[in-house]
Amino acid sequence: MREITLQRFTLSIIIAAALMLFLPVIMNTFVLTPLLIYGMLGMSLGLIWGFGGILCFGQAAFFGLGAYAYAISAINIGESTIPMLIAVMVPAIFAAVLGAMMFYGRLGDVYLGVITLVVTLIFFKFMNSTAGPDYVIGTARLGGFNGIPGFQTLNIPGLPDDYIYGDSLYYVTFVLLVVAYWLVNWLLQSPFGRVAVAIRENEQRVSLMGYDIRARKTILFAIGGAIAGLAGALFANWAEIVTPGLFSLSQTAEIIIWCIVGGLGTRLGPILGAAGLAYLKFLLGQQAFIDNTIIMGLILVLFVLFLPKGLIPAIESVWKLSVGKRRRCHPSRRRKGRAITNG
Amino acid sequence: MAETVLETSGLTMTFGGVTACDAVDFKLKARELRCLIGPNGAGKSTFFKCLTGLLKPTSGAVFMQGEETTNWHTHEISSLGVGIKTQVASVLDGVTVHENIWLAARRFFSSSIAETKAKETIERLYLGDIAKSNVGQLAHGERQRVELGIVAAGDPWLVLLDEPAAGMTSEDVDRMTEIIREMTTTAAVIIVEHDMQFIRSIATDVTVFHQGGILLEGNVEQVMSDETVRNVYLGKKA
Amino acid sequence: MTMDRRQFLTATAAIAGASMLPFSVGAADNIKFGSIMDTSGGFDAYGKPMDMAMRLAIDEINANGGLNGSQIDINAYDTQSDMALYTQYAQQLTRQDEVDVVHGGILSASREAIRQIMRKSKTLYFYNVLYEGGVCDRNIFINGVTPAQQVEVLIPYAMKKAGKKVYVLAADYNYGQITAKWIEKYIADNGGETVAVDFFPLDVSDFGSTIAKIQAADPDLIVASLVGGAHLSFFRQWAAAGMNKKIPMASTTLGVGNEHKVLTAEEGDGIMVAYNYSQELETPENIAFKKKWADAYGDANSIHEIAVSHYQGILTWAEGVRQAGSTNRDDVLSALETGISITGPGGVVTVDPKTHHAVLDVHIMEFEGQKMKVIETFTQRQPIDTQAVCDLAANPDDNTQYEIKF
Amino acid sequence: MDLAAVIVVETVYVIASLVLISAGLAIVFGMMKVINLAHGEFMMMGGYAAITAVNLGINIYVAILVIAPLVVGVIGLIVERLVIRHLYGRLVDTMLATWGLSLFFVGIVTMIFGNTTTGISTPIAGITVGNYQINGYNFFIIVVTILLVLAIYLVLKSTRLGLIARGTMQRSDMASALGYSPDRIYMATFFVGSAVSGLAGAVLAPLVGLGPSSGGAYIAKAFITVIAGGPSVIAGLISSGTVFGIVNQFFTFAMSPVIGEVALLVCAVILLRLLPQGITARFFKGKM
Repeated sequence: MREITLQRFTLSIIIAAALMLFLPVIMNTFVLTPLLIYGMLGMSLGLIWGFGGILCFGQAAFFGLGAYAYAISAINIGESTIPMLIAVMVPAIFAAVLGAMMFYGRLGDVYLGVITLVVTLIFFKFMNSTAGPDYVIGTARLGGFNGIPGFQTLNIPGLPDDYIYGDSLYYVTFVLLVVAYWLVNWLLQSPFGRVAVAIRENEQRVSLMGYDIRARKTILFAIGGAIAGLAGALFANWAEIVTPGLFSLSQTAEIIIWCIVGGLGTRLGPILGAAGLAYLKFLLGQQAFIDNTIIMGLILVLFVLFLPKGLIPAIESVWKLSVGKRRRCHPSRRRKGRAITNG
Repeated sequence: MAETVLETSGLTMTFGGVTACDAVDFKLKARELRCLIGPNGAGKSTFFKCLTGLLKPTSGAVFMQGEETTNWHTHEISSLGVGIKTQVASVLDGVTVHENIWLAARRFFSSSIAETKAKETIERLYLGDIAKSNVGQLAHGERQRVELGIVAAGDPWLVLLDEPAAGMTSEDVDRMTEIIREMTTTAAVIIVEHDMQFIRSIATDVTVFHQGGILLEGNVEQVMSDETVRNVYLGKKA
Repeated sequence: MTMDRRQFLTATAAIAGASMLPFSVGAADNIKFGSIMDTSGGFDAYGKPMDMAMRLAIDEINANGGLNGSQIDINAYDTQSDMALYTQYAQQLTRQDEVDVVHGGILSASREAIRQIMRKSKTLYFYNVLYEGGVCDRNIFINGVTPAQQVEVLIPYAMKKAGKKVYVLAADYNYGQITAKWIEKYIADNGGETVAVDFFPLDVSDFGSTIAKIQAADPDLIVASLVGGAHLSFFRQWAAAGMNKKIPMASTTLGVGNEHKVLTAEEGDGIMVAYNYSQELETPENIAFKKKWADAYGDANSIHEIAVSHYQGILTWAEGVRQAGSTNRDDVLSALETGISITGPGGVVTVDPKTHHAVLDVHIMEFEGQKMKVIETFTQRQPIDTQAVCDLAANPDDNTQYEIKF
Repeated sequence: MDLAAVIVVETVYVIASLVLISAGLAIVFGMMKVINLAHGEFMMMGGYAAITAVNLGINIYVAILVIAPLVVGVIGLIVERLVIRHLYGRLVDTMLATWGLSLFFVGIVTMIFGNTTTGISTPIAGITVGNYQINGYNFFIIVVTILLVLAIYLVLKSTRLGLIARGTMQRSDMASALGYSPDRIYMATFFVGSAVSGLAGAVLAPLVGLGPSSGGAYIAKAFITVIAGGPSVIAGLISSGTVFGIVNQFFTFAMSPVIGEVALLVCAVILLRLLPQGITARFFKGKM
């Protein structure tokens, strides 16, 4: 068992490294970096929704919070290492508090959706109304609608003048995404992750087994918040400006669409869904023929109707079907394919 | 031997104006097997839910191994080593039988011991053939057995079963009877059940609920022949 | 959506160019002109006419033989009112398309995002929108009206007409906050009193309680620096309460996106504004411009203040390239810093070498029958707000947006 | 004193408009357990329908009270047939699909009407209260809302459709038990709900500038009002509308419109935390 994991680990590292070096050949890194960041953001919702069964309409809140936490602390501190940590901690703590409030209050699905949505709206409205000079944290003006530009961007730890930007930001983002992906993978294989999936399947049963689902959901929610926060901090570094738009409803909607399209309950689905759709949006912006929102809307409706499980599971089953046909002569091997279904 | 593991005193549950459970005093000894019977609406299911923490009683108290657990959450009660099976099979549909049982065992044991426990339980419950199947694809009887496996995997000292035999084939019921018998070697068992045949085959002692309270307790044959019980229970049913 | 065939072809060509080929191949010696603008999403009421003005200007230059003998190719991107795309396309323009100049950005937030990228990559940048003033950066040229140019003439005029007690309403972001300060300053300078200043985030659309509050304060004049579609409902609700007959109003923003054509004459009449451009200007340049616009797009109705500002910005840049004799950034910069002038539909526009802002004409106007009637013209007004804080001749490396303190 | 009267009118108006913008969503949610996240866009299209009709020379009241509800009702019908009916019983999926529809409608309307703010003037003159002028149209909105609530009440209480609908609210299999096709009932309900959304959008159109993305401003508020109201359509709407309206207006007058909005949202979070099933699950139980 362990050997297989090690093998898979090595293999995926090689694939990731090859991708990391190959992608810049076909696309510019400044296009790739945000796709990776969105991939990470999609993954964070994919974790808590796809595996934890928590439908959060407020993932944008953690993303925005991470970006703002980074920008504000970077202005105050200067060197980027501690701000990066703060940008992960703040959304994680906030998610833990919010999650505790919701899960210990035993709120149902829809109500969870409402509260997370409302919290996102509160951030959006609040941040939008902070243009006045009174809204200052340390030396950082919150800036309202215009957001915060001109903060210290990512630097090599300890060397505030050696910026990591452009191509190097791409590589750093790629590595962080791979690391985050493996952490999520590891988490899902750990007893904690298996219990989380069990909670998604049947809360009452898990509670009858003796697990405290409230605490576990809260922790999972906080982990999702932390990953979204990291994505937010990277986004702040890439865009070099943070604005309240990060908290907007459309941002939240997009994250959900990524997950649906990519495939809920899969590990790669939300990442690929995010990167793919963000790239599509980028391409659509270079034409003026059809409004981008029509396409996004149609994609969401059509997927919910016809491919509710998303692309990755669909591709997987098509692939399995074709492989299954070829392997029909070796019936003994057919069992193998399905062990993945719960992962 | 005579140690009391479960006790309620004055356990009362009211919904709006209706008293579903009326000052129930109940005792259960270690490794005892007891069936709760009674007509529909007699309060046995409400009583069961109060024991498991699925409902919070209006007044009265529940003690388990001497500890008061009255307003505890379900997970806190089961963490004491109480195995619970609800009326409708409550299993994890999207994952395998093995995963279901492993998760139940993992609550009480480390990962590797849980693995052994899960294997043992799967053997014990004849689930070996379907251990790798997703529970969602299984037949009703199999699902009931999986849930029993979940209950058994944690080596409980108290097992609470709500209608375990409902909707099962006679073959399944026989298997179930055997499994529950085996459980009583280590645990006290409470079964809420309608199926008289099943009760006769398994129980020695029964408690009859009527109108929210306990009508009678005693040996199964003795209770069955009791005039009052026949009137309230069997009479009504006919 | 209205789009003529040519626009469609350029658009499809742009997709083809950007998506099929990772690295664009244009004619080697053509000048590359980068445009970055919200032509869809929440701010496209501003962005679409600006895009039309840009294409008009470039077509005109190309038709007249181009600049220094080279034709101009447009690389245009629609940012869909999405901040992320500003950064993305700005980088695309500088790194992949390697354009010679970038014109664009509408909201201040988008300008700040673009500006830093242009500065790092040493790509000349023009921002051609009425804004709050104070940007000091040698790489950027700003062609829009600033508060001092506008508010300094508007406030005394309105106060003379209405009275000394003024209630100020402003959009709650940079522009509104800073402009409100200028308004307060000029109210005080003209011996008036500011009763209250209220700020509204851009999505507030219900002003019932505000209208009640205003009445409780009983001012002589309202000055509104409200921005965008949601805020337009203030003027409707104000008129619906019958207040437009009771308290006169001036605005620093209304009409910039042709709002006077959205409001009815009933609702809009009498509102006082001050801008560089009105469709009603009777100059030969404006008459010719309106005709060109109508020839290209059917009618001239969509022309507005910042579309003209954008047009004039492009003419200014073109003049700079002509005088420099090349598109080299430093050469064009030096040429522009000689203080060159062009004459556009809104009159003479001169580059102020010290601030890279524009010296231009400002007209006091009043809404009348969905038109902006010119009342009084102030010629060649200096951007004194920015001049007070910014001197690029002395500090060429400055890179700040100053918030002007009094 | 005059100011107090003005504040009272403004508060009643805010409550009325909250009820108005939430009614269509509440009908659909209450009867069908479907949350229509395209509700805001239905309102927006109601506004456009009314404005287009007025520009074509139709009387403004006819446009608002008849044409807009009909147009949006028909759009709702199409949406129900094409999308929603495939998703009954899948609450989250309907939310996602209608969210997609909302984006789609924004895009379509942008393509047809352009992304500019349009509007029509209010047909009612201002009203003088002491030294104050009040927007006369506010009274129109209050009256329309009261009539709408009464109409919903009467339909539920005394018509056959209402009886079935009430039954369906309690138990989803009731309609079929009574011998009616639930499919038909759902279709009719969605039509009515959409028409009410269209009406709300049209009624508000003269007051606020209307653009393709105007719907977004309503959906969150309507969503919160309906969920906080809980299972009963009328009692829920009125109770949560009143709570939110008063909170919103209090903070708006005391501080600023932003604080008013934020206070409303914070209040919603607290309310849902305390009464997770909505106000009417705890109080006014069993009412309509």
